[in-house]
Order: sequence, then C-alpha cells, then structure tokens
Amino acid sequence: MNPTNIDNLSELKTVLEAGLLAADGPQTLKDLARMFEQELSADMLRRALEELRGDWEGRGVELVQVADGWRFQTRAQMQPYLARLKNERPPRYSRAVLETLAIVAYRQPVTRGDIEDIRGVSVNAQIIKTLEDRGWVETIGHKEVPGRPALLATTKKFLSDLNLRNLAELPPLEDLGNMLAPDTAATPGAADEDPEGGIGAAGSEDPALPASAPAAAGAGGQG
Amino acid sequence: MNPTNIDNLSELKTVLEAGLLAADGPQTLKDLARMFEQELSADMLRRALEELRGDWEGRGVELVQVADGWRFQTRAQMQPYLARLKNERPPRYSRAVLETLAIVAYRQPVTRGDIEDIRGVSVNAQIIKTLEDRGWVETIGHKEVPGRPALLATTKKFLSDLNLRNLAELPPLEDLGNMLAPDTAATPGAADEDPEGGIGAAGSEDPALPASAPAAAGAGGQG
Amino acid sequence: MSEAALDPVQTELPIARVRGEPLAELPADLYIPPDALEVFLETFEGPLDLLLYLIRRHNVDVLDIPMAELTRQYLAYVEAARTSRLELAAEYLLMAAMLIEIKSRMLLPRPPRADAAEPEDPRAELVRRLLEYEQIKLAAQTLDKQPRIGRDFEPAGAWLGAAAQALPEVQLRDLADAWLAILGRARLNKHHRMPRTELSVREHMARILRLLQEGRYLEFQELFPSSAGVAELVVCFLAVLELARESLLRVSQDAPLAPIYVKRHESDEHRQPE
Repeated sequence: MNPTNIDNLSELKTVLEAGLLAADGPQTLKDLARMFEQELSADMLRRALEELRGDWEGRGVELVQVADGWRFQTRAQMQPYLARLKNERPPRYSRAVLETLAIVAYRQPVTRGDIEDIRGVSVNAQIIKTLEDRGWVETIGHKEVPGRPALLATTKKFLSDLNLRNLAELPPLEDLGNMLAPDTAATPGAADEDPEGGIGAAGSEDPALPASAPAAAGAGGQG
Repeated sequence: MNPTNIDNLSELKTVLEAGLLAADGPQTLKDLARMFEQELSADMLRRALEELRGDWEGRGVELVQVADGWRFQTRAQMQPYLARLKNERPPRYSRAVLETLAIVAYRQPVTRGDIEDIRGVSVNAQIIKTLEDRGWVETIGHKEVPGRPALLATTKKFLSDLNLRNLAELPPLEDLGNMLAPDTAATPGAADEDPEGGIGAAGSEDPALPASAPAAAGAGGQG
Repeated sequence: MSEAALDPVQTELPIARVRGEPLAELPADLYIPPDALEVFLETFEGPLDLLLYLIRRHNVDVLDIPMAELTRQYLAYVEAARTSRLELAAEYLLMAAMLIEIKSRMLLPRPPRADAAEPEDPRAELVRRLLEYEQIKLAAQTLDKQPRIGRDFEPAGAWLGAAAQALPEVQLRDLADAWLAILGRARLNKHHRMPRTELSVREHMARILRLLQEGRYLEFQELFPSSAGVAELVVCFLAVLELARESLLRVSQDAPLAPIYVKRHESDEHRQPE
C-alpha cells in the first residue's frame, strides 16, 4: 500500500488541508497534485478544495483562492485580535483621509471638487484611492458637468466595518454642531499627535491648518 | 460592544485557532491572552486550548504544546505528502554535529573543552556554529577559568523544534547497565570488579544532568 | 582478571593459528586496501569511537578490558594508517600512548591505597571515558530519531488575511472628530455654508444612483424599496427631488398619467425606454 495514495475524499481533504497549512504561500492545483503519487484530476482536487472551503466556514481562518493559487488566510474579523497578538499599534489614517471619509459619508454622493470645497484644500488623488482600496468608498456615477467628475459614496463594507446598519446611524450632524463651541476651532487639538502618521499620510497636504478637533480624548485607534 | 471581547468558549476557540495559525511561532498563554481586551484566566485559556486540541484530532494537523508555547503542526503521517510538496530537503546532520548537540543537551552548560573531553577529538568551530545558526545552541555565559571559555546550552527553540516541552522530556540516557556485554554477568573473570560501584560510574556523577538518566549504575563514583 | 580469560578468542574463533598463537587479533578490515582503510577510519569519530568498535566487536566486557589485546589491535590500525600515509588526527596517537601506558601499569603490582580500599584499576579512567562517550553516542542517535521540525513535521500556519496588513482602525468617533474639524474650519472661514440634508436622504441618493448605473432606466416606483414604511418613502422621494435638483437625475413622463421614468442625467440620451 502506497503511503501517498489516497482512497477517499475525506482523506484527500485531510492531506490538502495539511499541505496548505504547511505551505509558505499559495499553492496551485499543480503544486497540490504533486503531493500524491497517483494522478488526481484538477476537477477532483477542485472539488475537495471547495468542500474544504465549506468545512472552514464560520472559523477565524478561511480557505481562499487567490491569483497564484489556494491558501488559508485569516478572516478580516480576526484582525483586531491578531493586531493585539502581534503587539503592533494599528496605524492611523491622516487627518486628510479621515476628513475626506467623513465628507463622503455625510455628504454623499460627492465629487472630489465638493470635497475640496468643503475642506478648503485640494484633495490628493491618493487619499481617495486609499479609501477605495479599503473598500469604503466607491464611484457610483459621474456628475454631468464639464469633466464628468466621479460621484463618490460610501459602500456597504464601510457600514459593516464601522458596525453600522445604515448611514442614519452615523453620529447625527445636529448634535455635532451643538457640541461645537464657537471658539473650539481655534483651540489647538489634543487629538492630533500624529498629523502625518498613518497610511494615508500622503494626503496630509494641510499641515499648516490649526488642528481643530475638539478635545475628543483618545480619538481613534487605541493600541 | 467591544470587538475584542469574547462571550463564549466557541468564540474563544475560534480566535485562538486563528491567532495560533497566524502567529510566526509557538505562542505562550501570555501571548495568547494579549489578544483579548478582557482578562482571561490561564485556566480558561488552557481549557479552550485543550478543547481545540480535541477538535483537531484525526486531522492532518495537530495542536501541540512545546517549550515556547502552543503551536499547530502537521502530523508525522503527513510528512510523505509534504516532502513531495516541498522543494528543499531538510538538512541531515553529521555524527559530529549530533554528538556535540547531545553533549550540550545532556551535560549543559558545557564548554567546548568539555565537549572535546567527552568525544576524545577536537571540536571544529564549524560544528558549534552549525548548531548556533540553527538556533539550537547558544552561549549563556563564560566559565571563570583561564581563557574564559563560552558556556554552551540548548535553547527553547531546540526543544520546540524537537517537539519537546522541557529538558526532562529528552529521551533518557541509556542505562550504563545495559551497555555491558550481555554475557559479562556470568563471566567469572569479571568478578573482582564490582559492576555496581566500580569504574563504570561514568556519566552518572553529573548532578546537573537534566534528563536524569535513570541514574546509571552506582553513582558511587571511583572513590 | 586474567588477560587470557578475556582474550577475544573466547568469543571469536581464531581465523588461523600461527605457531600455536590464535590469529584473531588482526581484524579482517586491516587487509583492505589503503583507500578503503581511509574510508574505514573516517567512519570513526575519534579514538574513543574506534576503541568502542573494537571492544563491541569482540563482545568484550567494557568493565574488564583485555588491555594487551585491545592495545595490539588499536596499534595495528594506527600503524596501517601510518604506513598508508593516511592523515591521522593527533588524538589517535595520544590514545595509543595512553593505551600502552595502561597496559604496562597492568603488569605492575598495584600500590596499596591509604584507605585500604580496592587499589585503583589503571583502566578506570579509560573505561569511564569509553562509557561516557558511548552514552553520548547513543544519545546522539536517539536525538536524531526524535521528531524534528522541517523533517518529520511542519509548523502549520495561515496567511495573514488581506485585512491583516494592519489597516488603520476608524471609529465613529474619528469620523465625528473629522467632521467637527471641518465644521470648525468652515466657521472660522465663514465663507462656507454647510447645507444640511438629512443623512438618510443622502443614503437614498447614493442608493438610487447605484440603481441607475450604466444608463439604466427605471420606473419611478422602482426607486422605492417595496418594504419601505411611510417615513422612508418620504425620505426616498426627497432623495429623488434632491438628485433632480442637483441635476444628477432626469425624470421624464411622456404624457399625464403615463409611467414616470427615471434615468441618470447623462449626455448620451439616445436610448429610449421601451
């Protein structure tokens, strides 16, 4: 009896699972087939992988197919835990990114021009790309004005990532307006310890602006 | 609702599983506890880990506890498959390297001179470097004799890489009694040499012997 | 402990007898050509290893080694290596000297010890070293059989998911702060008016634009979620009006009471509703 011969689907899945978990990167069907002495059709392997994927549903790790093959990877929901395990302080978005996001969220659909009008500074394309790459902002059409600028809106993923059912659950503007004492804007913000920091820092083109976030202790990503 | 709070055991297991699979090496209970915002007792974590270990029974991968913590690893039965998946062959160590490793493991801390005494040959610096590069042996101090030779000991990684939790789990040293030629006991000619107390006490006089080899014959030494 | 009693002849029949002397002491290995001898000697980790081989080969009691015989055999190897001009580590020669010394001490009466205990056996130290070495030699073999990472098992792990490149976290608080910052600046600059539209209206505006992607026409009613309550219907209607006001939407009706069609306001209006 050959040790690398496989008799049934469940055995096949066991080996595939071990192989994928032991491998360093994504494995193609061809890579995976190499594990077995007997010839296994790509169909057979694919079926086993699909079943395996199903077996892992609801876990913190999932089997995914990426461009260069199959691999196990942690689910996005595990990220907060994993970040704490790795003891990394989560990076923070620059103020420019956060403000752009806030404008898209509260004023959607908006064009880049609208965002620039509201922020009073030009908006780096990188900022919008950062938000698009994150899957939080998308183009939902174009405004029929010269240049046909893209109309930006927030996505469902944005809502679910922020634990919201709908946009109405965003902190209401009225309240925010009331919270804003007339002179707050001139107060140097406490929450601005890293104006340049974070991933989207490319867009912090307004370093000269007075930080105006009201005290808002410990805003954002705690460690 | 805090995203890194855990409500039940099954959720806890899901996170532990993802954390252990995402981690780079074995994780201690302390490492794992860091993932959660709330305080989780070591007992609670251990219980979850034990359950998780049970969940993985019969799979190609198992959850094990080694010297530096818990980790997932493939079962031995998977190795024929994995060997075909892997491109590189694992290194094979020469007898010189293995004997040097055994001396460091069983007699630590030792100097290079001690190793030479036991093996009866000079020890090539490359041999020790091979073990150091593998992360199995390290210098933990210097002996206060002329030349202040380095004192070598095995690392936690050595134990973990050999699937051990501590030095006491090293395979016990061969009982010296077994090393006698089978017919010796009956040989009248051997009578005037007491096998219990005599010259055969080699090796057993080392109180620091980690694995406490079933205290080889007569620790009486050559007194 | 007579040397005779422990002569290898006891356990191994002599190959031949030369002038009445058994010829068992020269191992067959010695008659192999020099390059083979080199290979043979290379298999030993040193003099202790070679001695152990000789002892174990003849099934001799380590605790009562026949020194004369062992020394003779050992020297035969060393000599064979020397005449073959094989490079032999200095340790082999040192061991040869030690063996000869022990052998000669065995021939002398042992001096009585002060404490009247057994006189020290001249072989004691050699035996101690042999046994210690053999113990380590066996331990090395056992260690080599111990399951080893990368050879007998692999660490199992998963890729850190896409999200695992430590993406910045954003809390609602951050958004609120960002918005407040904007508002604050707007007030400071005075020249900005922040139009206030219900957020839910904005949400419907985005939703309707999505519905109308790719130049699609929809009947007016289709813009309203079927499950919507009165309040939501009103909000949705406001969204349509707001979109029309902002020229993002084109609402058309061919005749009174005919179906109302809605389309995104785009320049390519050649497509007609059915």
